[in-house]
Amino acid sequence: MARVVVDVMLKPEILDPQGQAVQRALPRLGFEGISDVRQGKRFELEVDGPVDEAALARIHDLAESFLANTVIEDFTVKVESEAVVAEASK
Amino acid sequence: MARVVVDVMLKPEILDPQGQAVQRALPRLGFEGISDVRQGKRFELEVDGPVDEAALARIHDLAESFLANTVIEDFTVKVESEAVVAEASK
Amino acid sequence: MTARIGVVTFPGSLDDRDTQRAIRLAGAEPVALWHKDKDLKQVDAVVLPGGFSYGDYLRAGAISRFSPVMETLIEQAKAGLPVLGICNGFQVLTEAHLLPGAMLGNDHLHFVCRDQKLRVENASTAWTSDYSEGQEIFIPLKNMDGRYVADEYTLDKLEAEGRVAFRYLDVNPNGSLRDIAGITNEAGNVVGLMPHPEHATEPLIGTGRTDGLPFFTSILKKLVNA
Amino acid sequence: MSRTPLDTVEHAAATPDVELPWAELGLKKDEYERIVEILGRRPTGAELAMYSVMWSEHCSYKSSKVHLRQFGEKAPENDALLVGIGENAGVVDVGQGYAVTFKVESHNHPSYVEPYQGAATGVGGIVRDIIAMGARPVAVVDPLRFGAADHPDTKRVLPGVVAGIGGYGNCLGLPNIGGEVVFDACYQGNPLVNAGCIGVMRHEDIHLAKASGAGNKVILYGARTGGDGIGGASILASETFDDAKPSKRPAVQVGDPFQEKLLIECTLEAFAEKLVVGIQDLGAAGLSCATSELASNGSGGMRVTLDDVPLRDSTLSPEEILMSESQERMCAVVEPEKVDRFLEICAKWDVIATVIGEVTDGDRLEIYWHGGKIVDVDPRTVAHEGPVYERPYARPEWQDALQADDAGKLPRPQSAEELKAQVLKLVASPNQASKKWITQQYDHFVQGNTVLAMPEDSGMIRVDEKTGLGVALATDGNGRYAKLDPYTGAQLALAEAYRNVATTGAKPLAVSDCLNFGSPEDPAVMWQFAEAVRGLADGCQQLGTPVTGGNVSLYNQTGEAAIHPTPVVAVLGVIDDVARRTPVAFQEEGQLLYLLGDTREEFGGSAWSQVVHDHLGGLPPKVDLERERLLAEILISASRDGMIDSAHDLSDGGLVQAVVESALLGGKGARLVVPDGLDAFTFLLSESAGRAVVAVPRSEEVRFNDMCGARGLPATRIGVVDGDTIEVQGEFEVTLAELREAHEATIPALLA
Ligand SMILES: Nc1ncnc2c1ncn2[C@@H]1O[C@H](COP(=O)(O)OP(=O)(O)O)[C@@H](O)[C@H]1O
Ligand SMILES: [Mg+2]
Repeated sequence: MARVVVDVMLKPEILDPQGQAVQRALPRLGFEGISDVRQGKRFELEVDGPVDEAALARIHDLAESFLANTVIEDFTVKVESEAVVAEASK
Repeated sequence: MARVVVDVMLKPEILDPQGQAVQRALPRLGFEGISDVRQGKRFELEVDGPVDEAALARIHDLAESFLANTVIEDFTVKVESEAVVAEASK
Repeated sequence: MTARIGVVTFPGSLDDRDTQRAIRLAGAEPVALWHKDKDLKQVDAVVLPGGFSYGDYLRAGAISRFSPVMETLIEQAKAGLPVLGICNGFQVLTEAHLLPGAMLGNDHLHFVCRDQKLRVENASTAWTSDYSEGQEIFIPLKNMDGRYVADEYTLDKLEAEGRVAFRYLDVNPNGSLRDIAGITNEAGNVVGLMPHPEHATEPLIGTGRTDGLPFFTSILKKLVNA
Repeated sequence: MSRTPLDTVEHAAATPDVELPWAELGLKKDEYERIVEILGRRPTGAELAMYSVMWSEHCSYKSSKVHLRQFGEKAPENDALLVGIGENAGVVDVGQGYAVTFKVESHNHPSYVEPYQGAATGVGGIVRDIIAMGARPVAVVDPLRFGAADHPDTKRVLPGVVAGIGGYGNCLGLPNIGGEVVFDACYQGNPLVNAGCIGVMRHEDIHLAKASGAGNKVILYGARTGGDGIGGASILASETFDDAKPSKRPAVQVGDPFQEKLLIECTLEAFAEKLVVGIQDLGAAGLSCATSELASNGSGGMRVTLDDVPLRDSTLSPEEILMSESQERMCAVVEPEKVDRFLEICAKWDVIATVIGEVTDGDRLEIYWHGGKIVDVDPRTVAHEGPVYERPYARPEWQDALQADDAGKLPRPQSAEELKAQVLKLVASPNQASKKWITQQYDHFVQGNTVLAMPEDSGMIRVDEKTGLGVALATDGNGRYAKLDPYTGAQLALAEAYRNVATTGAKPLAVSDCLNFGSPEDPAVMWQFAEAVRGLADGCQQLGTPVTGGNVSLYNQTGEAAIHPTPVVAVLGVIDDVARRTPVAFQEEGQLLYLLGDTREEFGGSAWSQVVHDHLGGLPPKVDLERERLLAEILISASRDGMIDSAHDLSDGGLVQAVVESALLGGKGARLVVPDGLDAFTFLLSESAGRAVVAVPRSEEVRFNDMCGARGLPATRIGVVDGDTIEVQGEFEVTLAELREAHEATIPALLA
């Protein structure tokens, strides 16, 4: 079993009220030096069977047709196991 | 300028109805073979200046005290540029 | 003499005026408090009202919790100032760790607005003494993030110490663990609940019931008799 | 990035041969030529951007204007009207020094593309219209139409739309007190998302959208301007001026209700301190609309420096800034000495506010960018003198056949058993079923003044805590009736909303509408539109309720197939003391049920014909507006004098639907007797207009009967509130439990 991650973010030109609210709060929390915050969604899918080209293509379709509305959102699909680099987990 | 990504997911023992709703919809959309879905949040922070140890430590604190509520959520902090491996972007 | 009860307005607070009205209906004096002021204007008690402060954008209550007013409030609540958090106010109190646990999105993923049946489990807090233990009441509920969660240890402790103040009856409207609708801190001065007692204070308005009024008369009596 | 020289007014005058992409911006050749004629030169890119959006169907009403004039021409004398058609919303005097403003708008197409955000920003837009009048918004309503309930796409669109309306309205703290949910296959690709809002103010607080007083400052406040919702303008920016840009910007915006809540509070605070001379919300056509409307409605001209507009995206071109439809922005005109205080209030609420220009003593709207003048126009030509079309219209040839296909000939139930089965099927059908699953996603209680909310006949809001003064609002529309006969259909919508308001005890005062139709380029659709407007204008004249404003939504069609003509009518009423309101629910056993009005065999367009026979044909029920007026007077008097304890108007689904609803809400059943001269089927299921069913306490029976008798309103005793079943004597009996299951399970089963 493998994990595929779909990240969905609002397109850059679309207003992101959530990200803005977070960013505006930062100075109050004593955080400087962060010039922009965007907030999006992360989906972790546990896939049965091999994550081959075909499986990824299907997940890409799923993301495009269901997890994201491509009118306002962009998405990326990653296989998790290979993406856990440079991670500073708690 | 660099991008740091904070991923926030519900702790495994906490019910994730959003992820479940996605999973329940999959068969209707003709998707088989996905045994679990979890939905969380992704924050993209644009950091002015270098993303060194100190900066990452501060972002870790930010995530712990603000971006996540550690009563219910876990988080990871990644520097984006190094994490864009195995990506099947649209 | 009457009591002065503060109502905090955060940006995005919605039920602040209604809460002031409910305080007035109970016979106390409402005092408007502003999130940017650390000054609590020497009020005798504080209500954190419902609403969507900061749009509830990060998590409900998460951003308000860092307002200047909360600095003073957290300090004084620990020293015994009576504080009631209604809905978004309850969420702020959990984010501020004045009450244990956390609030999550409703398990059915929808906003829910209904006349909710509750059982009063603890009638000895500053805000519930005008109820009797076991009393069943109807209070309007309206929220998106009303699912109360805490770990088993905390839940057991709350139960054992009688700190579950209100429990949902008939329907659990949001998936809260153990049907918890409201809790109190150990000292009984800080109470939070999801339903809106301020919306159940006039016979003609809303559901037409006045089951929420005792919250405000409880605190008034306590303060005046103190 | 390379950019050809700034297209200033000077540059335009010097380069008459430069071709601008007017066609891509939706302008017709003669419209473009008219712009050139008005200006005496070719427009600059920025000017073309402004004209193209302001002369669009949406902003200029170019196809509908010639018909809408009737609302003014036929307006009844009405002392209550303080501000009529032409402003952001109409304003009505409700007494005791209070004024009420209300309006309905559509956000249909965006809600199909992105249901949540489309619907959310629809609520945001109508609320800003209300604030712009000087009022505090106190409630919203949402008349909705979707495709077939069991169509898979409805499961995408409806939950998103409902969550969006709730997400935005709940977060603003506006109780949702009414609306409609109708399913019909004709709305499959064109759901209708109409949203209405009511606001309350004191008479002296009415504000208008005009910029007067040379030297006064123009302040833009609220959200930063971004690249959203500018569809066409980006073509202008990219193809003509800068090929490096993306060629299409998204036409859907994301709403920020939190920002809008702050906008409400800071605007009201500025009003309270009398800081505002004129004000306009930014909706469709954004700054183009706000600046040209403010300037053309005022006495002078206006100069604006576009560089001062706070941007979310620094790469926007001036054309895009002018056309951007970024949400949650307002524009105020403020005297220079009050600017500091205005900015202070905005800062208190963390709202960004910037002086972007000033009122001049000229009569031109001049806009500057990077030091060059890019717009120099007479604002009236942009805002008010757009093209007007007399589109051809013709009664479609299928209309006769449709009307000849009489629903009265459909097979009727042959036995009591069959009648009962059809009644159960009716109350469980998606259109007649309980909409609780939807409406419980809306906050009804916020602000603490909600006297009545759905499923009552009209929503009711207390305006004054001391006196109990209140207002009521109901919206109605029946596309099936309007398809059979648009003139009558529009009047039936009016009559139903009027009746709904009166049923709760409020006196109907004024009307707003949202007219949803197909393409005006189809003569058949244009005929439907013309007939509906004529019907509504005639009806309002007869009932004495002026149309105070509204909205037109055209092009609701997929290919050749237009939606049913769907005029949605909102009626506003006033009640002196909300303590006298009449609810729908049965209150006490033993009370007597009276049917008011006449019942005829009228089944054309009925719920029964749809649910049982999937049929649409014949004529809709007859309209008798004098009878509606009399019925309303009786309902209002009876409520004021305490003669009735509950009342419910009769509409789709007929008497049985009304009685079932009153019974389920009150948790009390009824025994019904079929009156002499009627058969049970007609009694239960006819949809004759002008009727209501009321519950009269026994002690009031004589007085109530006398009143109806004296004023000539037929009042027939049809039964009594009793037990936990609905029994139609000699026909059938069905338990409330069974009815409840049928009525309440349908929508969750389809959508949850
Ligand atoms: N169907 C209609 N009936 C009556 N008045 C209408 C109708 N459609 C538009 N109007 C009026 O025309 C004016 C312009 O409408 P609109 O462009 O929707 O206003 P806004 O610019 O405030 O959005 C408003 O006063 C509106 O009330
Ligand atoms: Mg407007």
